Amino acid sequence: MKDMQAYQRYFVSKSQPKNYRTRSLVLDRPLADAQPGQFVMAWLPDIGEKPFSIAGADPLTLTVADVGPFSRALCCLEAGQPLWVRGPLGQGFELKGKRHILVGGGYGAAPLFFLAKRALTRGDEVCVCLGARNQAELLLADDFRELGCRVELATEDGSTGQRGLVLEAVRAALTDFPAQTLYACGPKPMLLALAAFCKDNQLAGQFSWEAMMRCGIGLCGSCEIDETTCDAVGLGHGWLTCKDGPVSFYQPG
Amino acid sequence: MKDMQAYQRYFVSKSQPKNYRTRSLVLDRPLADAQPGQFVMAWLPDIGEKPFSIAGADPLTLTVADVGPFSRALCCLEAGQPLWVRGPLGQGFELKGKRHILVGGGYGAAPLFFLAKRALTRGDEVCVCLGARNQAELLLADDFRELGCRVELATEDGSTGQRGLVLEAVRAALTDFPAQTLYACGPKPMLLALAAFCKDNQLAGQFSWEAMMRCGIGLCGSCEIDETTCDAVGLGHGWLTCKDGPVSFYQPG
Amino acid sequence: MNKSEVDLTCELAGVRMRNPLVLASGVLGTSAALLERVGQCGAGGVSAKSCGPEARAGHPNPIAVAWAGGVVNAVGLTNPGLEAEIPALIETRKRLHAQGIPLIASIFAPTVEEFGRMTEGINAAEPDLIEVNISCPNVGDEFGTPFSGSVESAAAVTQAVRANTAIPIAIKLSPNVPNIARIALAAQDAGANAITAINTVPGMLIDPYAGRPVLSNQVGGVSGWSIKPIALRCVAEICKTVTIPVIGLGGVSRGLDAAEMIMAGATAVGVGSAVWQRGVDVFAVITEELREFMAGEGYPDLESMRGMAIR
Amino acid sequence: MNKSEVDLTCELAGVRMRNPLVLASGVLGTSAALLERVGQCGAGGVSAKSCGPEARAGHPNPIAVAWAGGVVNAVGLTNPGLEAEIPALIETRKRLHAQGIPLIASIFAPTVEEFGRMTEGINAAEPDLIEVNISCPNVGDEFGTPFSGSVESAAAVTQAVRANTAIPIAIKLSPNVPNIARIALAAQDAGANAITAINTVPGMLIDPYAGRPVLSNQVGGVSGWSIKPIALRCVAEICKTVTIPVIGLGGVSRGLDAAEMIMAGATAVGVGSAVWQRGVDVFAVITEELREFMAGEGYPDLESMRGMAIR
Ligand SMILES: Cc1cc2nc3c(=O)[nH]c(=O)nc-3n(C[C@H](O)[C@H](O)[C@H](O)COP(=O)(O)OP(=O)(O)OC[C@H]3O[C@@H](n4cnc5c(N)ncnc54)[C@H](O)[C@@H]3O)c2cc1C
Ligand SMILES: Cc1cc2nc3c(=O)[nH]c(=O)nc-3n(C[C@H](O)[C@H](O)[C@H](O)COP(=O)(O)OP(=O)(O)OC[C@H]3O[C@@H](n4cnc5c(N)ncnc54)[C@H](O)[C@@H]3O)c2cc1C
Ligand SMILES: Cc1cc2nc3c(=O)[nH]c(=O)nc-3n(C[C@H](O)[C@H](O)[C@H](O)COP(=O)(O)O)c2cc1C
Ligand SMILES: Cc1cc2nc3c(=O)[nH]c(=O)nc-3n(C[C@H](O)[C@H](O)[C@H](O)COP(=O)(O)O)c2cc1C
Ligand code: FES
Ligand code: FES
Repeated sequence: MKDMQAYQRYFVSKSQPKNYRTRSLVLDRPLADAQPGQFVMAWLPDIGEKPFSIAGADPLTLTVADVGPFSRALCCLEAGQPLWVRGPLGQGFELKGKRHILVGGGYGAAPLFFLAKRALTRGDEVCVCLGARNQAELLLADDFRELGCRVELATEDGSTGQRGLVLEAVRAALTDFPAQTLYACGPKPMLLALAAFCKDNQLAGQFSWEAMMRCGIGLCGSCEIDETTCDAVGLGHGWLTCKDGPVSFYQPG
Repeated sequence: MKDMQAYQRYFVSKSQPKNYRTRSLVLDRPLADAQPGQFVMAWLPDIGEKPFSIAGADPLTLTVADVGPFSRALCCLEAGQPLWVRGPLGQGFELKGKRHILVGGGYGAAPLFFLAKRALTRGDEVCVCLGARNQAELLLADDFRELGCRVELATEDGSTGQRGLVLEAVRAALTDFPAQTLYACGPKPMLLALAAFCKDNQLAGQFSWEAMMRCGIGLCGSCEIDETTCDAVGLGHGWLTCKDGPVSFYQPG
Repeated sequence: MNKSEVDLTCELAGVRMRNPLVLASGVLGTSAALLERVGQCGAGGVSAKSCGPEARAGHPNPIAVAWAGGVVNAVGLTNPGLEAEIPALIETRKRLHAQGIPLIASIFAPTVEEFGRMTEGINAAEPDLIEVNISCPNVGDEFGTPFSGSVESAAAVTQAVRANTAIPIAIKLSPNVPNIARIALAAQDAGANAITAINTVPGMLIDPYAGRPVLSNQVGGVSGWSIKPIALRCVAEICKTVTIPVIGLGGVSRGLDAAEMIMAGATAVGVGSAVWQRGVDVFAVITEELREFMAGEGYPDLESMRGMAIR
Repeated sequence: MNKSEVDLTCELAGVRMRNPLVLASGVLGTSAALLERVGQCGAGGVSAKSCGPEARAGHPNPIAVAWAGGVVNAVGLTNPGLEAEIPALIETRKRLHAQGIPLIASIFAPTVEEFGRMTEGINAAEPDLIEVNISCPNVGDEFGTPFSGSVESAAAVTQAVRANTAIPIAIKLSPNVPNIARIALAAQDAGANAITAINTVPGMLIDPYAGRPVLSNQVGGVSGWSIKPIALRCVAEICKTVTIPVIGLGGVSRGLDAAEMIMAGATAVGVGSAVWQRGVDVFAVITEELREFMAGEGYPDLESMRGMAIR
């Protein structure tokens, strides 16, 4: 009778600020069977429910950018307060090879942090490229460094790291970090650019997509990726972010 | 999704005559997790459903006396024909000690056969006392002998074995077979007599009772043992044959 | 909060109970000995099996089977008939009252008039509450629709029962209606002191290898844990609508389930099929689980939880 | 019998299908691409998500969660509205017909008149069948009882739809009535070509630790394997009563479940929540399991099994 309850209740152990509007919620216990790239649906009764990447599984950790009403409610949670979670959901990343390049935009850094941890545990090498509008928006750069990853930064205004898009940082890093696979999470334009880059450079790629999630379990159709995007990255039509994804796989020729 | 089906279908492998009106139905595969003394509900669609003791679990075997419409329908089944079974149900015998006396009346021999097999597998000694009106009614005597049990018989008309009730055979056997526990299955008067005997002789006893079974799973109340019988054998009132039994336990002192 | 500080007592239509768990009608309610045993196993109250005017053998086997979601049964209202029921109930009440446990009698009948006569008869046994099982088919309706299936027939039965007794009455509803709150309201308006919800959900199991329904009656009632969401919804809708107390049941097998029922607004909580899953001791077990839950969450008594999910 | 000898084709109200498995309305039926994908995954026919007169966003999250017995949802009839639906259905039908798969449109409306107007509009998309979802509340009824809740409103909607189309129509019923066969008969008499049964069973999940209902809408619909006995009973009762074909659904997730539905009398078998359990490929998987079952048991075609459990 273990899954009689739709949600599991967690309590916040710590809420750590990660940038001016982003906090990591470290919860009171692990989430079983979670893979990097998978997500949970976080529920606050009478407030709402939204998907969040698993930034750590033991204990369960979510990294939340305060951008609207629900994410603000999460960011306001203090130690000892409860939140409800269902998951892990979806198809996560799969570590391939021994040298990995991880590319994050915005809160996309969250699932990559979990992935980096797993990769380093295997003894692999990890290079993380993070992009943002400016320095203030950057997320988890220090955390990745502390973990033992090589970290490359890019900001649109050049306030830190390379000036420009994260793709430029990736291109630069690859010259002396011959990764076998690229793993990316971030806004759609970034993913599209990286997908094109992988195709051009015959590099295996894994991309975690964002979409409007409602059921989170592959029934309601709300998280379908549009046909144009599917065509651009070689996915079959009718691809569901919550069930087929959020991670899509590209394997060169 | 293993128990989505209420019944499991079996096919008859062999139907072996055991006396003038009793047949052993050897079925086509085992019944998992069955203990001697437990029973199954056997269902023939559009005909009915009745409880039968498990006479063997691997393959599942039922020993059926043709005494009425349903048992006749079972006895008419030929090799290759199906029957449906739910179970194992109820609380079976528990082998205690190394020397066992088994006492059967009528088809009560059926669960004892399974019990004897288990006991001999453990390397224990088994003495079986079988009672019946006359020789023709006796059941499984040869089968017990082949198994390697000592067998004592009693018939009311003396047509074979000792003349009289099975209790006399038990009394006789115990003089040179110092059993630690008595296990019995048969008609209520026989069980009551044996229960009194165990009490008088400070002998541990396990008794398998018969009752009118409907649900077989402890809900409908139809198999309740009357208060007088409960008092006579030391059971709490409201004892349910299908769930608390069919086996009741008596421990001296 | 300490477990010993949790107060589980409750009052249902004037009947006080040491805890909210009530044995559901039809499960183990066939004899004084069994009902007494259920009381000893920790129930706060017990219901006898539904009794009708005449003795009924019920349906032939199979009458009840377990499946992955619980139980499906069509016992067929097996009962000894009113005349034999009365002395049995008197004996039962005597034994239960010695334990301080209230007895709920349960009645059914094929016509509104016979419901009245059943009530009159059952008064003699002086049960603490009379539960009126209106899920049986109305023989006057050409489709055999249950009395619980319409506002009119539910109200008519309630009135007939009310007119014949001063004992508190609970009307037991079937979930199988488009608007259960409407039926409950009609029962309240007709004089019911409580509502019991829900009875089993009509269902059928088919064995694909036999190509036949499993139950001899073909159709039966689904009970057990898989109907809990249906029961919670019914209880919530009823509790939002009526002011009389509700015995909530359907799929309760754990302390958490009982808590959910109370949060949906129930005053007492019925337990039936869980007896199969967890044994007769289930009453003590659920009570203990409920007490632990309440202590852990800081609910001092049932009132502090009641109806919180429907506000 | 050899698997290749088993004939799984069927005909539903004049619509031919390569196999009896139909995607249930509301599951993955929101775009041409998704419906096409379901066709490629082996469905015999597909239903679009129910569409109403105006665009609706549906309820806020949570709108659907899995629990031990399947799924509970209250999506809230999210849809783009009739005007946007028509071109989407035309595109969908084009793609599906290229695969030889029929398209079932699904409509709902708040009033009888608007059901008529919806039908008129949907005609332009020329679906192979129009399914009429009458489980939505009748806004004219003070209790908001669903149209499927009474013989009168079910018949009125059926007539309004029938009067506005020559395309075959299937009326989709809710299990939540005392006598579903009676409603089905009324629909048949009012001109329905088929019955679809069942829609979800109204239910509620409460999280005991939150003390709140899980769905934002509080009440939702239970679907998935735990409702199968309820669905089988409804389908059996309907098939005993009407002569038009039935699309049986509710809890079908394995080949055996599909066989049971057909034995209960269904002509086609809907699959919804099992998509969550077993993925979009579930259609091919169930078809293969059904074929294996039929070969093993010696059923050459669906007709040889149909209705055998209700005879
Ligand atoms: C698979 C998946 C994983 C996700 N993982 C995370 C995660 O780990 N951490 C996280 O913070 N969010 C994550 N999200 C996004 C999250 O689910 C919510 O969409 C987000 O928290 C905003 O919700 P809201 O109700 O607070 O604001 P809303 O009212 O929904 O949004 C407010 C505004 O902010 C915009 N917006 C939404 N997200 C962002 C953003 N990240 N940056 C800038 N603007 C934004 C919206 O478009 C809108 O205009 C994930 C989404 C998906 C689909
Ligand atoms: C726990 C349990 C285990 C059982 N195990 C077996 C078993 O292993 N083998 C078996 O054959 N039966 C067994 N039975 C009995 C069986 O369930 C049926 O009662 C029996 O087969 C008679 O059913 P029927 O429908 O054929 O006849 P019914 O119409 O029910 O009975 C016909 C008549 O025979 C009488 N009768 C019933 N059983 C017997 C009997 N054994 N000897 C003489 N008269 C009888 C009845 O009282 C009745 O008068 C068991 C019963 C229980 C409760
Ligand atoms: C075997 C069985 C017999 C039942 N008989 C009756 C009955 O006689 N009268 C009645 O009102 N309800 C009867 N019910 C319904 C239960 O009282 C209860 O409403 C239903 O089973 C739901 O509760 P549960 O899920 O806890 O079992 C019966 C249920 C079962 C399982
Ligand atoms: C998420 C979800 C959305 C649904 N939406 C609709 C709908 O829009 N229209 C409709 O007629 N039925 C809808 N249904 C009901 C299904 O079509 C189906 O009748 C029900 O789920 C039972 O089948 P299942 O157990 O196979 O899921 C929906 C079901 C689910 C799970
Ligand atoms: S969120 Fe419902 S299908 Fe993905
Ligand atoms: S047969 Fe129903 S309780 Fe034993």
